[in-house]
Amino acid sequence: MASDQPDLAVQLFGRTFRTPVWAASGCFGYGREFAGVLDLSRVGAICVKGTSIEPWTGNPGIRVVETPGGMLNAIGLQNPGVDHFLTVDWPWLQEQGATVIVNIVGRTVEEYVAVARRLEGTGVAAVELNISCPNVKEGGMAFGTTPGSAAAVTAAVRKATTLPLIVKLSPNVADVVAIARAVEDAGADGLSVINTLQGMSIDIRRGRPHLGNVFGGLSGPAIKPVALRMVWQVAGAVKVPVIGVGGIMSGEDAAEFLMAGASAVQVGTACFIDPRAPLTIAEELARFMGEHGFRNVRALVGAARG
Amino acid sequence: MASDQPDLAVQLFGRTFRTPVWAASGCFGYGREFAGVLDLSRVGAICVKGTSIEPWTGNPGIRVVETPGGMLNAIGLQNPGVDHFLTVDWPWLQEQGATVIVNIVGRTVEEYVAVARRLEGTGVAAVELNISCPNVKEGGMAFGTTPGSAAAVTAAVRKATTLPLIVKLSPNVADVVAIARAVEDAGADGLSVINTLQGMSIDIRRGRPHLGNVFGGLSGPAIKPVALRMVWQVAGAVKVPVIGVGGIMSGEDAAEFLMAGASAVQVGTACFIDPRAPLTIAEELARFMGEHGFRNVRALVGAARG
Amino acid sequence: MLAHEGDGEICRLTLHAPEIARRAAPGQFVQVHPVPVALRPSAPAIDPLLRRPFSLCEIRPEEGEITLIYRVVGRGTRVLSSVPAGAELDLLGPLGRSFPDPRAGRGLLVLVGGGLGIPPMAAAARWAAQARRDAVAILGARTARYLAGAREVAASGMPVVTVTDDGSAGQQGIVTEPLDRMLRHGAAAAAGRPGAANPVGEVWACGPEPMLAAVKELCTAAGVPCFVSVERFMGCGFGACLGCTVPRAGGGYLKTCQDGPVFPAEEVVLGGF
Amino acid sequence: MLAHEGDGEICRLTLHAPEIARRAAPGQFVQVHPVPVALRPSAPAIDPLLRRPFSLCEIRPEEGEITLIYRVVGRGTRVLSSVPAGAELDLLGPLGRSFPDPRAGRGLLVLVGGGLGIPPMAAAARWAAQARRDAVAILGARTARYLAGAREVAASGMPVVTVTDDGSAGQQGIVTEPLDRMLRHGAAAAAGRPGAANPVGEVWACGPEPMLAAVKELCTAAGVPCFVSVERFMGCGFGACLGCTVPRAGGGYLKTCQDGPVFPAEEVVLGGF
Ligand SMILES: Cc1cc2nc3c(=O)[nH]c(=O)nc-3n(C[C@H](O)[C@H](O)[C@H](O)COP(=O)(O)OP(=O)(O)OC[C@H]3O[C@@H](n4cnc5c(N)ncnc54)[C@H](O)[C@@H]3O)c2cc1C
Ligand SMILES: Cc1cc2nc3c(=O)[nH]c(=O)nc-3n(C[C@H](O)[C@H](O)[C@H](O)COP(=O)(O)OP(=O)(O)OC[C@H]3O[C@@H](n4cnc5c(N)ncnc54)[C@H](O)[C@@H]3O)c2cc1C
Ligand SMILES: Cc1cc2nc3c(=O)[nH]c(=O)nc-3n(C[C@H](O)[C@H](O)[C@H](O)COP(=O)(O)O)c2cc1C
Ligand SMILES: Cc1cc2nc3c(=O)[nH]c(=O)nc-3n(C[C@H](O)[C@H](O)[C@H](O)COP(=O)(O)O)c2cc1C
Ligand code: FES
Ligand code: FES
Repeated sequence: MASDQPDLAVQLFGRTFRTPVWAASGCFGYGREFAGVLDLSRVGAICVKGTSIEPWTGNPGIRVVETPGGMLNAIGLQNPGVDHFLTVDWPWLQEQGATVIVNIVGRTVEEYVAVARRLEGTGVAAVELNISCPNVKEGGMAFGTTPGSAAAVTAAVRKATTLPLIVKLSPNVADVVAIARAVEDAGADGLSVINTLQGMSIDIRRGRPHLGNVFGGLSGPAIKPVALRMVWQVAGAVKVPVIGVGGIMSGEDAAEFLMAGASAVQVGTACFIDPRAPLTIAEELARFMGEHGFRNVRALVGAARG
Repeated sequence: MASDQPDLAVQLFGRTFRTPVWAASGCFGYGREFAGVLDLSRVGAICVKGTSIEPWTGNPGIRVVETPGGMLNAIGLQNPGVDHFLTVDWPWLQEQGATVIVNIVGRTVEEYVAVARRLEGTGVAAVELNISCPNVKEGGMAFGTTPGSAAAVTAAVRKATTLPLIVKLSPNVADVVAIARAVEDAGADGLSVINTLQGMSIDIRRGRPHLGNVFGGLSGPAIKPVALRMVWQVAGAVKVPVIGVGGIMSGEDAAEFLMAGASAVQVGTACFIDPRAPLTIAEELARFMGEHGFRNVRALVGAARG
Repeated sequence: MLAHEGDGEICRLTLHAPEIARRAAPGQFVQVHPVPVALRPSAPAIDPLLRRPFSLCEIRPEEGEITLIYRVVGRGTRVLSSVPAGAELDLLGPLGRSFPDPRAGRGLLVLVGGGLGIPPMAAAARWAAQARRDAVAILGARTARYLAGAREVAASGMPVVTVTDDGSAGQQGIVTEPLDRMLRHGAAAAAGRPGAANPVGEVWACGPEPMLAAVKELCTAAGVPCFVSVERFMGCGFGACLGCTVPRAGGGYLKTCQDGPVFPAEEVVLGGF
Repeated sequence: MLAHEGDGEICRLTLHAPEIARRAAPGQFVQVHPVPVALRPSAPAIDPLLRRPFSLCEIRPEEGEITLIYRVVGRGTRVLSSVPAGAELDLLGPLGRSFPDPRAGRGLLVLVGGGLGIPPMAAAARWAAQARRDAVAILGARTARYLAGAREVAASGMPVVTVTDDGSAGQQGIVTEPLDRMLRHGAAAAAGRPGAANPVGEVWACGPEPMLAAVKELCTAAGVPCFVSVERFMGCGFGACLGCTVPRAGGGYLKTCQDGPVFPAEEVVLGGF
């Protein structure tokens, strides 16, 4: 049934990405652990681990635990800081020919802005704003849970960078569309949908929460229906491209997100099970497209919105 | 390891429930389909299908679809109406010796109130307010997504009934605690946490959403971490008992919810796979309690909160 | 489970299930969890989560056995196909309404089975044969490969007309063509009356919904009673979830698992699945 | 997979994995997905979702084989235990840091294995024996039943001291008791020097974290170098998720899967798991 090899390339933010299947932030480190099993330049894009202005140590205690069809993590955004990234990882990633998106985190608007400034002029493909971080100034709620705070951090970073600006939305909200619109109005060039759902798990034998942090972020196939619903809602409400994330394990899952209106997808948890996941899934997607007569990704995007 | 048989009875709302494992609304019909495989009087409580003032026909098209570790449903609250319940199902359920909680639904506050009024004096164990229904007057958002609308419907029903009033919270919110508190202040005697997460799924071969209604409610093990997190949060914030619901498939799952602070649990999707689930899970819970030295349910409730 | 054979796509599963075999009637189905009992000691397996519905293809109350024929189409059937012979499976059933008692109907009974709609026709054929009801079967599929269950239908002794989309077995064509001819002219050479054109008195059909809709239309036009067996995604299979509804002629919904899967064609609106 | 045997609780899995067998060193581990490859044709299985880490118990580069010994404790190990011999499994490895080269250390090497910490000591013991390093093993478990891997340790030829909590095998007691004696008085009858009290030069330990902490304390007090193999829940097993951290002495975290699982005891803060 296969026809000629479909074209996986996607044009976004004025640049061509080799495939619409990208590595999700926090699930691909800075690429080093994967270089032995795949050619990093063949991955559509690599969203590196959430990176802050100073190094963050991360959370104590147990940090990951499996749940039915998913996993919880409470890493606490451990990362070596943007300067380490720029001096150590980025030169290496450039040597590998990788397309890199830097996921940035901060406790205050100023910290986000500071990281974005450091990335200016480096040649990274885009900045991805992770607005699920605790907002220190506004009392610990995440920036991503109200349209106002989400727009504020987006607008501030928008002013600080000429790089394409992607904002990654939190699913832990009642109205994701309101936040998407606010962030688009504040200058986002694209939206990643979704980050992890907040969850927890209890170790009944010890009679206490599994995670040192009590709560963690739920990822993996379990959350796919929620992610897909939010992608569908957001893609119908904004003009900027949407990047689908959440539970993608196969080319067929990726096709679901593209058909729902995503212009590209990211795979996170899948990379832990199959470190070649971004390539495997792209190959499976190409096979699906070939078998169903989709010659390029554009034909697939939004195909189920009919 | 087993010690003497632990006591599963729980006292709530001034009444004794035989076990803390109840059947969740919409997953046990009005009990009839289960009478052949279990003794309904042995189920802790049966929350019957969401019941409205007039019969509702429900949604067209495909209504259920499986997702990883879960299922989506878009039944559309099909039900024969409260009068049918009172004349046909309730007398029969009383004959079976069942403890019955009536889940009530409405499109307006007045409809909820009308159903609650009809149940007054019938002897049902409690009313469970399903506030995830589309709010017709406030423009289609669910009552359960803002503290104000949730409190308003709760207060109105509170005035209309002397029955114990349980309010079932929607998980599709940023701050479940704010809603829980608002509903408690408005007079709820207990809270069921949670209803389904909104999700969707796409049939990539046909290139369109699986469900006739596009969106559906996600239930099953996939949502357990989210449900458990919300139970933990709500149980820490309110004084009224919390009833945990979401993804419970085994006695160990039930123990997680009780340890998180729930006073009882409901099992939904599990009943589709094992129609004896409320009893099986209660037996498994008793075994776990026996093996770990919990002599009664009270000892287990909140045990992981340290 | 006694035996399990398959080519990776079409599988045949024979189960020791005396209770079900004793109580079941053709057209009814069972809900099978694809993960063997041995792997579900306390917590149920979640991959897949729900049970999968399969029609009874053969019912042998004497041996206490039933046979299912299924096609591997997704995760559930793939997991099921990997279960070794001898493993114990967890079944609910028999579920739903069967075809009507063949002794009750009149005239020539035509069984129409398309693709995976053929297996339940095997049980129906045996029932009709035991009831000495005059009957003939029309079985169709995309290619010969998908005529699984046709052998079992033929074993009942009734005449079988076979059609395939590509002509790889029987005549090339679709099941409605021979059905249309029979409805117009009667069936030649039906059981026991060689030569005579036997007018059709009743039709039972199982297969893809567009096929059922076409069969219904032909029967309605011919004024012949028709029973169709429909498929729906199922949450429970026993009437509790309201997930498997089919629109009722005249408004509202019927449950496929409890009011069906076999319906008098005039009671349901077809074409929705 | 070549062979799989078990009593439903303790299982022994021998795999044909030439690449891993060639490259692996004792103390390293593999990440196994419990669902056989045949059931994961395109979409990965989700029950369980993640791989499970197991230490290499035997490494036979010549035969291209490795052996794992594991205990059925939850869903993943239960699913794994049901995989028939002959099925193909999906492995990542060898992963992590091994014990140090036994040729590099000095003095008597004491291997301490507790419970499921014994299996990796089998590979370690063979390594020490091949390096002709003077060594002795102390193996402990709750009861005789949980001494799985002890036979393989003994097969290396080194002296083995066995202890169980209930005395059902060896002396009654816990591993730190004989270790304490050896650290104080040297080990009698270690390889090749019957009669002489041989002072302990190095300790390798694997087992529950409280045991590791106790071993570390004894070694620190005695001024003897100690290497501990720790366990953590793992997201990936190869350094990408930062899920398996153990607190670093002096602040910050180390990754168990990449910086460990074997650490010089002084580098990590034990007692957290
Ligand atoms: C009453 C009845 C009798 C049936 N009898 C047979 C039979 O004898 N032989 C046979 O091969 N198939 C039969 N089917 C179809 C069979 O149930 C599906 O092929 C099977 O459930 C697919 O499961 P899966 O996990 O492999 O596919 P997936 O597509 O991965 O399944 C996903 C979900 O969709 C549901 N689903 C998918 N296809 C169907 C379908 N056609 N009908 C209902 N639900 C579906 C599954 O049950 C599951 O919940 C019957 C269906 C019904 C309703
Ligand atoms: C480096 C390393 C080597 C190991 N070697 C062995 C060995 O040789 N033999 C053996 O029997 N066991 C070993 N273990 C422990 C083994 O990985 C767990 O027993 C197993 O993962 C349990 O999986 P489960 O699904 O059956 O249990 P569940 O408790 O259902 O697992 C739930 C989750 O917790 C994790 N988990 C549970 N217990 C442990 C544990 N002790 N360590 C790490 N993660 C855990 C699982 O991987 C899974 O992600 C090792 C662990 C590590 C980290
Ligand atoms: C261990 C882990 C660490 C993560 N770290 C980050 C992060 O640093 N920044 C971020 O934006 N998202 C982070 N995420 C979220 C993922 O990028 C992704 O949005 C989420 O896991 C859902 O996708 P998945 O189901 O494919 O994993 C992390 C996820 C996991 C599992
Ligand atoms: C098919 C179906 C129908 C449901 N109908 C109702 C309903 O009428 N009223 C209600 O409050 N909840 C309803 N629910 C939600 C369940 O009661 C429960 O909150 C949810 O399914 C999560 O629990 P579970 O994972 O155990 O199924 C329904 C769920 C399902 C799957
Ligand atoms: S499948 Fe649940 S009512 Fe029919
Ligand atoms: S398990 Fe992922 S970093 Fe160690």
